[in-house]
Amino acid sequence: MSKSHAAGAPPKRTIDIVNASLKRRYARERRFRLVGLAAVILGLTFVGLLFADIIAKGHTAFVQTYIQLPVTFDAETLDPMGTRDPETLARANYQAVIRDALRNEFPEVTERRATRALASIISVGAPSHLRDMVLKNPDLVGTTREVWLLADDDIDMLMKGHIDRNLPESERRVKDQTVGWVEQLESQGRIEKRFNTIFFTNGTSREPELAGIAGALMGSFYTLVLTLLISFPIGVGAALYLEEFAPKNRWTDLIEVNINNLAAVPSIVFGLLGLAVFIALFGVPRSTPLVAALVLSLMTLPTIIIASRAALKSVPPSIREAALGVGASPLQTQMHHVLPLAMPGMLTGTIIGMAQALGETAPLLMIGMIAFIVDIPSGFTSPSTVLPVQIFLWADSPERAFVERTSAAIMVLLAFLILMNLGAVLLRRRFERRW
Amino acid sequence: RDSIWIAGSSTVFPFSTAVAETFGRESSFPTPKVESLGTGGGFKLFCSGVGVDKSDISNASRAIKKSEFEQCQANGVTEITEVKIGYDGIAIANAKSGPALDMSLGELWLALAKDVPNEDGKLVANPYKKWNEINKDLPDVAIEVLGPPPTSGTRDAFVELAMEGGCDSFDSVKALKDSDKDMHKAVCHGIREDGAFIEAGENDNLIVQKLIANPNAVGIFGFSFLDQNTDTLQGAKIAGVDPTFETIGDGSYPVSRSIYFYVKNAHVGTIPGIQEYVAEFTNDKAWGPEGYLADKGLIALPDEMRASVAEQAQALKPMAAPAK
Amino acid sequence: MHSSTLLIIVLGLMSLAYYLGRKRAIVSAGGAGRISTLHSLPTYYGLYAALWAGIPAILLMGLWTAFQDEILVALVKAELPGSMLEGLSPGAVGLLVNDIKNLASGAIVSRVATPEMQAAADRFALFSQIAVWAMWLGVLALAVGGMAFAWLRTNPRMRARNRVESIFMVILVVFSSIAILTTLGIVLSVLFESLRFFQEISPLDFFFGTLWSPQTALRADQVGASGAFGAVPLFTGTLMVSTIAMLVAVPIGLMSAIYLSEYAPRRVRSWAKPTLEVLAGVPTVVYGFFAALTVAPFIRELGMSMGLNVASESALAAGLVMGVMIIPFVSSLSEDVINAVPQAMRDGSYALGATQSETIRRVVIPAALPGIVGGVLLAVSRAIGETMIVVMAAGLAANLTANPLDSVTTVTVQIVTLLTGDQEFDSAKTMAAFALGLTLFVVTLALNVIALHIVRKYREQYE
Amino acid sequence: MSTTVDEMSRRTGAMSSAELAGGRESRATVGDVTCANPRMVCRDVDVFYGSTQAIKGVSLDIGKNEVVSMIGPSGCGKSTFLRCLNRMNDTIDGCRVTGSIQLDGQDIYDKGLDPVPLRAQVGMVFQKPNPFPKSIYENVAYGPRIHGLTNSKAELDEVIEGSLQKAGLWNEVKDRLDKPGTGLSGGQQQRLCIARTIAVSPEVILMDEPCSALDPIATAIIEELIDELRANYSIAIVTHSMQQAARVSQRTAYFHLGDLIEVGETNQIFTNPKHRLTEDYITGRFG
Amino acid sequence: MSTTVDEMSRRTGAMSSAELAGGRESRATVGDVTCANPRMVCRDVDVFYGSTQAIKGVSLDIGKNEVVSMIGPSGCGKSTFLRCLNRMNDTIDGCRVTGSIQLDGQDIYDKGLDPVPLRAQVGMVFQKPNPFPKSIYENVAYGPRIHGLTNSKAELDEVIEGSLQKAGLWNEVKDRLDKPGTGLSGGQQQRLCIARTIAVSPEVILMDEPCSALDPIATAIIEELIDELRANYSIAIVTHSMQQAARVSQRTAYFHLGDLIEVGETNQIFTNPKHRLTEDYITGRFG
Ligand SMILES: Nc1ncnc2c1ncn2[C@@H]1O[C@H](COP(=O)(O)OP(=O)(O)OP(=O)(O)O)[C@@H](O)[C@H]1O
Ligand SMILES: Nc1ncnc2c1ncn2[C@@H]1O[C@H](COP(=O)(O)OP(=O)(O)OP(=O)(O)O)[C@@H](O)[C@H]1O
Ligand SMILES: [Mg+2]
Ligand SMILES: [Mg+2]
Ligand SMILES: O=P([O-])([O-])[O-]
Repeated sequence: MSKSHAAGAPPKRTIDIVNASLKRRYARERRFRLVGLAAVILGLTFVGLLFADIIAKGHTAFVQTYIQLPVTFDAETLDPMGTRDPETLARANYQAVIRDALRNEFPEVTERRATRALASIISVGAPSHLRDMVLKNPDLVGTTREVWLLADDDIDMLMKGHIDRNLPESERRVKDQTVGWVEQLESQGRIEKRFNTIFFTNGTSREPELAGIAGALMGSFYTLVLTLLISFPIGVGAALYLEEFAPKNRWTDLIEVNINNLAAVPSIVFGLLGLAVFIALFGVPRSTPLVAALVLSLMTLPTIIIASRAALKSVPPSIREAALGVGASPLQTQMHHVLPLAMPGMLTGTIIGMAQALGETAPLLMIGMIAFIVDIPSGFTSPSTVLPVQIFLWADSPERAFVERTSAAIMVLLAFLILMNLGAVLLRRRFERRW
Repeated sequence: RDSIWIAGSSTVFPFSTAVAETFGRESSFPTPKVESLGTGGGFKLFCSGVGVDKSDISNASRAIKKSEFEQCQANGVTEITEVKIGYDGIAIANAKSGPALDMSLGELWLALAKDVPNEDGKLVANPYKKWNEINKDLPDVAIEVLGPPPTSGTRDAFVELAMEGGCDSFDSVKALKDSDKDMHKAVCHGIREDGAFIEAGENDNLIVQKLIANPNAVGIFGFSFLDQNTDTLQGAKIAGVDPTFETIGDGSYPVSRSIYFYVKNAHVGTIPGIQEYVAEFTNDKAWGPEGYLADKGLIALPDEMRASVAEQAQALKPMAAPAK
Repeated sequence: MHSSTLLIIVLGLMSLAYYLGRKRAIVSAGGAGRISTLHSLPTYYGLYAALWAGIPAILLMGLWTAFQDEILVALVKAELPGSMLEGLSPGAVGLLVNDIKNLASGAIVSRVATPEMQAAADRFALFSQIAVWAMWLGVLALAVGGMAFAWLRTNPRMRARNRVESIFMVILVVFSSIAILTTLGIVLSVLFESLRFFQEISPLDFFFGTLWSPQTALRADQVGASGAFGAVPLFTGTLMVSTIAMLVAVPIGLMSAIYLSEYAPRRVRSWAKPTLEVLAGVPTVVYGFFAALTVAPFIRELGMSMGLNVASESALAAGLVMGVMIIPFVSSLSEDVINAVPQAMRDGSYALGATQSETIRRVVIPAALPGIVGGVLLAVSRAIGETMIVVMAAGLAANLTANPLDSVTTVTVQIVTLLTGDQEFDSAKTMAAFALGLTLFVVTLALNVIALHIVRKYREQYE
Repeated sequence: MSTTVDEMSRRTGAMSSAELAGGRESRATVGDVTCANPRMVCRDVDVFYGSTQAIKGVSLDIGKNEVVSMIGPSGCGKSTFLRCLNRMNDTIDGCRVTGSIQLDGQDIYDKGLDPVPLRAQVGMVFQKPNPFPKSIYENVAYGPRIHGLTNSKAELDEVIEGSLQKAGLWNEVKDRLDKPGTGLSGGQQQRLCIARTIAVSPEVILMDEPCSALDPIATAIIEELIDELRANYSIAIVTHSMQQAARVSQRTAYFHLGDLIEVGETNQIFTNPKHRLTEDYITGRFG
Repeated sequence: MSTTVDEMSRRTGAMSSAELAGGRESRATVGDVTCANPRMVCRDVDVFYGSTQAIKGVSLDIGKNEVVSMIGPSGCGKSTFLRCLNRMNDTIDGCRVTGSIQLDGQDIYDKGLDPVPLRAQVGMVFQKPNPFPKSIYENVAYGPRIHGLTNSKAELDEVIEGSLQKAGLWNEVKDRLDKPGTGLSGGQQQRLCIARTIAVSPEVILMDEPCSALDPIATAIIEELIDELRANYSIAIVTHSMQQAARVSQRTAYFHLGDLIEVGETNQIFTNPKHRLTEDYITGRFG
């Protein structure tokens, strides 16, 4: 054991070699770190950009233009019999009441075309608003009240500047005459933008000013609750079985490859499967959160399983041995030690899988969710649509006012996503530890 | 199921939903459910039989085909009422900041066809790179047209109305019609694949936005989108005719198609409200030239035609088998 | 009497069974002081009882709800006067029944109710009432019966833990087989149509053809039907777009994961990671608009200014944005597994004088490899399966090109457009979608097999 | 001193290569592998890691109320053999055990046998301390909890205090029972693992170098514990300290390259080894 | 025997509680902490884990060509102190080091100093063997590779063979260099970690119980290695075996509850300890 180094040459000190190369290594270290930082910043920038873009486009949808008019609830028109019978009141012609109110406000408008144009500055949803007022308080009949009425979407766009008043009339959807009326109302303080509650309480509508996100939101809510309830336990359970209990052989290899492969199946194919199996074979009702959740669960399962298996793999075997060594059963070992340690990864898979399920439209195409459904769903089996589908449909609508509503709906979806993830993220942080 | 189920064309979807919404609001019936599946998908569902789990009404941006009708018959959907509801213009437009276009259908065809006749009438691969190579009056910009993909009904309609109309203005091509029918069709319908025509998906708003971003590009899409974006877009004149409600309605603007819906008569009387829905749709308040559908971009049928279609529709008169 | 109420009651009974089972076990052992004489923990006796109370009852409930309607309808139909059903197709009968149901539930009906209808509706209402009662009785009886059974079987020598665990194992096996069933379902739902497609179009043309033009091939009078179903451009397009996406997502995702888990302060990490995860949940329509209206024009401008000929729709734009979308698949999943590498591994490396980046590259990443590969595979899968972004930003033209500035289309885009566009019965065009789906399935399967072997080979298992 | 070591190692080196050259077939054990009152009976146990054989036809009894110590050069298969005795080798991929191992007459590798109660009965202290990433309290409480050994919190507390005390750790950790067990020093972790094992009062205890990270005083405490446990239980201990083997065990088994070379009364082994290899190893102790 | 242990433990118990009661302030070390030719100089080193202090004002030199051994009861802070010397404590969350530690006159906790060359110079063998989940070859090759110590594969092979041979592992693993290092026995892993450390020829080597899992023969090889390394380098070794400390080290430091109680010539410490605590501990060795 005399000489440990190469023949002859005096042994070179390690530290000299190290110092000689240190600068290079540090340069690499710095580069590596910088690249990492850049990657994070880049990723966050993308998030920021998307958010900024969406918020810039969509924030105006949270206000809505209203027009104040003195409305005479004419007893003659609304309740000619004077019975105040709710049935009669409900069927009365509130359109006429609004028409009269406008006529009183703009007596100079008499020509037929102009009258029609004038009437169209108020939303077609306004009459039902008046009807609701009257039904709630029949004493209104016969009185005159100042009422804020919902403006038409074109007026709304005009007020928000999405329709440019300075353009030549021919290039503008809102004609000079209407602009004149709006300006007159503006000067009287009879037109203003108020918080858009309708957006949050209504189902969808073909009229942008009446269109709300509530139906899609509830649809998404029901769908995702079910998806989570189905896919999380199944995903984690399957991962647990395959990774920890199943004998390791060709058969389980096949299953593993299979699951990885399922992740690569285009989502629309899951729609096909859902149509063929759930709807045609099992008779699950079409266009419902139930069938959507079944399809989306199948779609998210691979994500959850793959993430969960990776998480299980990363738990050191010595921890399993420790538990088994004191006489814990394999299942107890998993439940008490391995699962909690693998939970962060499983939750990550769930977060990402659910995020994907929340944003997905393609498979829903096949199972009747790309639909116009006005009513707000009341359960897992009532027809409904979901947020991404609503966004998809609004984005494809010609009306200008749907542009901002599309972005606002995206904001709602993102808020939903963030809320949904918040719980999981907090939970995940509790489970995270190094060993 | 206590509500009507409508499914089909995405083109008819905006109109159908507007009627459905009004119907739901103003009648005692629940608001119908309207699905956007595309014309073919709508028929597939519609013709798969009679029953609660089959749609009641099918929207279509073209007339039902013979094969589809036969499929319907085979599956027991024997009585179908066809309701033609109006026209959907196909706009050819570009950004206001770009050059104004005015061309004939023939020139449009020359710009988009795969093969065009050269001076001596022989077919060659489309050599035109710029509009003004076709006609000096056209602008000096590269041909770049954003249009619907082959899978869309709009594309079908465009090909049949614009391209076929255009190609027949060339005698050499027209002559083919008699000599080699297949050849004629192939020549007329073939759209160039060298990048000048870009298949841009079914989202018309996206095309509108892309046009605004790229003033040299020309887009092909539904008229209602042009109507909503008159501040930024200009429609190309076809043979001097601007696309407007009037010109499309009276047929002087050539690129427009009829749109329809089809009622499954067997469901009438078992699903509540179908008749009432048809009545609501075929009411002047809805589909008339001043009706609320006009606001949504529907181009109404001429008055007499409307009256007769409305009568037949409300009587639920079954249609005869289509010719093709 | 909603069935969710019943479900809640059953759940309540399960907790009761748990409580009783546990207590019974303790009592049978001879009191709280002697539970060590029990075979298993009292908890397991409780769980055993709860499972006996719950599982049969819930199974019955599921079956009942699945078949109740069918049986009731059969009963009602049987009593309808024959004249009403005469000559009606099954679908029409269904409609009639639907009307009767509407009548029974008081919803709007389509016509004036005939006395027969009214009678049938009354009968239906009565039967449903009875059925609901019967179900309640049956389910509750089964729950209580199960509870009693478990109660009777509870004795100190009963191997409660083993039984409960085997039930759980059965459940786990069932869960795992769902993935297999899904695969089976998918293969079956695309196989037959694909076979029919291949009867019409030669597989040779499909797999080796370089021209994809399904629409024109459809027409009977099509000139060159051969070659119009060449899937090669679709696969190269898929390959190109996914590759670009992965070139964006893997470096950014992996480096973010590394930075967040190894370098970043804990606080930064705790909010940056969930923030990145939002990227996975943004609807693809939004990305599509972003790609088409922001990125694509930008690339075009850039390309033009460099004298390149850039299509306004390019694989590059779609790929870049898609890459952004799948960043969290790589970043979050990798971050978790990197975080799980034991500190002792890092210490071993540091103590030899390795810099942090050397430690990460040579020790941490290899040890975390299976998880990272899992994340990357998921990301690839997502990239292959994505449609909306490609439709909106890369166009739909099936160009066979290696130039990322050209427009391309992908397999999934074609599947979606073929299936949702103006489809026709039994045309090769519609069936092509299925063939594409099947082919994609097989191709990705092969890729996954390779990936599995690579992971096996390079896996470094720490203790 | 260093010359002695030099000689020693040269000798050992030569020996091992001779052994290697001599092939790896199993050989008869010198001494009596049986004992009067056996609890565990192993016969012809082979263990393979993949294709390499780590244990070759080992037969050995572990008697009631006795401590058997296993000695032998590093890598000779002591841990492997020990892990067979409560089927901990099941968790190692590619590890295969043949032969018969019985606990109280029952084959523990029997298909129908449930390893869970077996492991509760045959406790194990691993060579590398592996505390759970939980609090110190939870580490020790885990076993009693899952086996339902205690009926109340107070009783559990008592068991935990008792176990920690027996392991000689109580004084050091009594103020920090809620701190993670992974934040202890090496020796403390080792004692924590001992406490964790004895908390479930197994009847056979397998200890793989339980004192390797302990100072003499702590070692003495553990040795005393072993002595105390012997009154009721059986213990198998792997150790590299022959002094320790001599102090705590009644019988000693000497392993070499997977073979059990010699078994016998501890006294006899250390004073009068019969096999040349044993003798070489024992005498090496003074090197 | 058992009575002696009994007495011993009672005495120690009493002692520790007295110490505990006496508060945890630092105390002056008995003996000369300096040495003639110091390579590392520590002065008033405090180490805190969160709010608890694990090392209290320890001053100690480690000289050129000397082996310093550190002894003391489990949990007294030996590992903690050792880890300070090459800043391995940096990796522990909440661990804080104050005071000054110099290597060749350079403060290693200096802001500007970077730990990478420091650690290349001051190598460490951990208490718990932590081989990388790589092949045996790669485990040893790791250090030379990252530092670029060798210029060719052949040279690297030579270094690896040399290191494994010095650690006494070569014979056992030469046929399975491509097998994972985690598949080795406990003692083999420990020797692998030693080989890994010496493969980079650090000038100061910190060894935390390097022989805890080794049989006497392997221990002798390592001790010989230490002796050989001393010719050129400085070594600090933590050990629980006082015999070992006596055999390999020139100076010995005795730690107790975070204090450095006494430092001195190894001979003097073991034959004539000056502090009562040291004496108690040393004599405990015979308990
Ligand atoms: N990561 C940590 N967090 C908190 N406390 C710790 C940590 N590591 C060690 N300690 C505590 O610091 C004290 C000194 O620990 P150290 O590991 O230095 O002891 P040691 O002398 O090496 O003991 P042993 O001989 O058992 O290895 C102990 O009380 C220990 O519990
Ligand atoms: N998981 C494993 N995979 C492959 N070989 C292994 C594994 N564990 C141990 N071995 C090998 O089996 C042989 C016996 O190992 P074992 O751990 O039983 O030795 P040991 O006697 O406990 O040694 P030590 O005293 O060093 O702990 C060794 O050659 C070792 O390298
Ligand atoms: Mg061992
Ligand atoms: Mg230590
Ligand atoms: O949806 P389409 O109108 O294009 O068939």
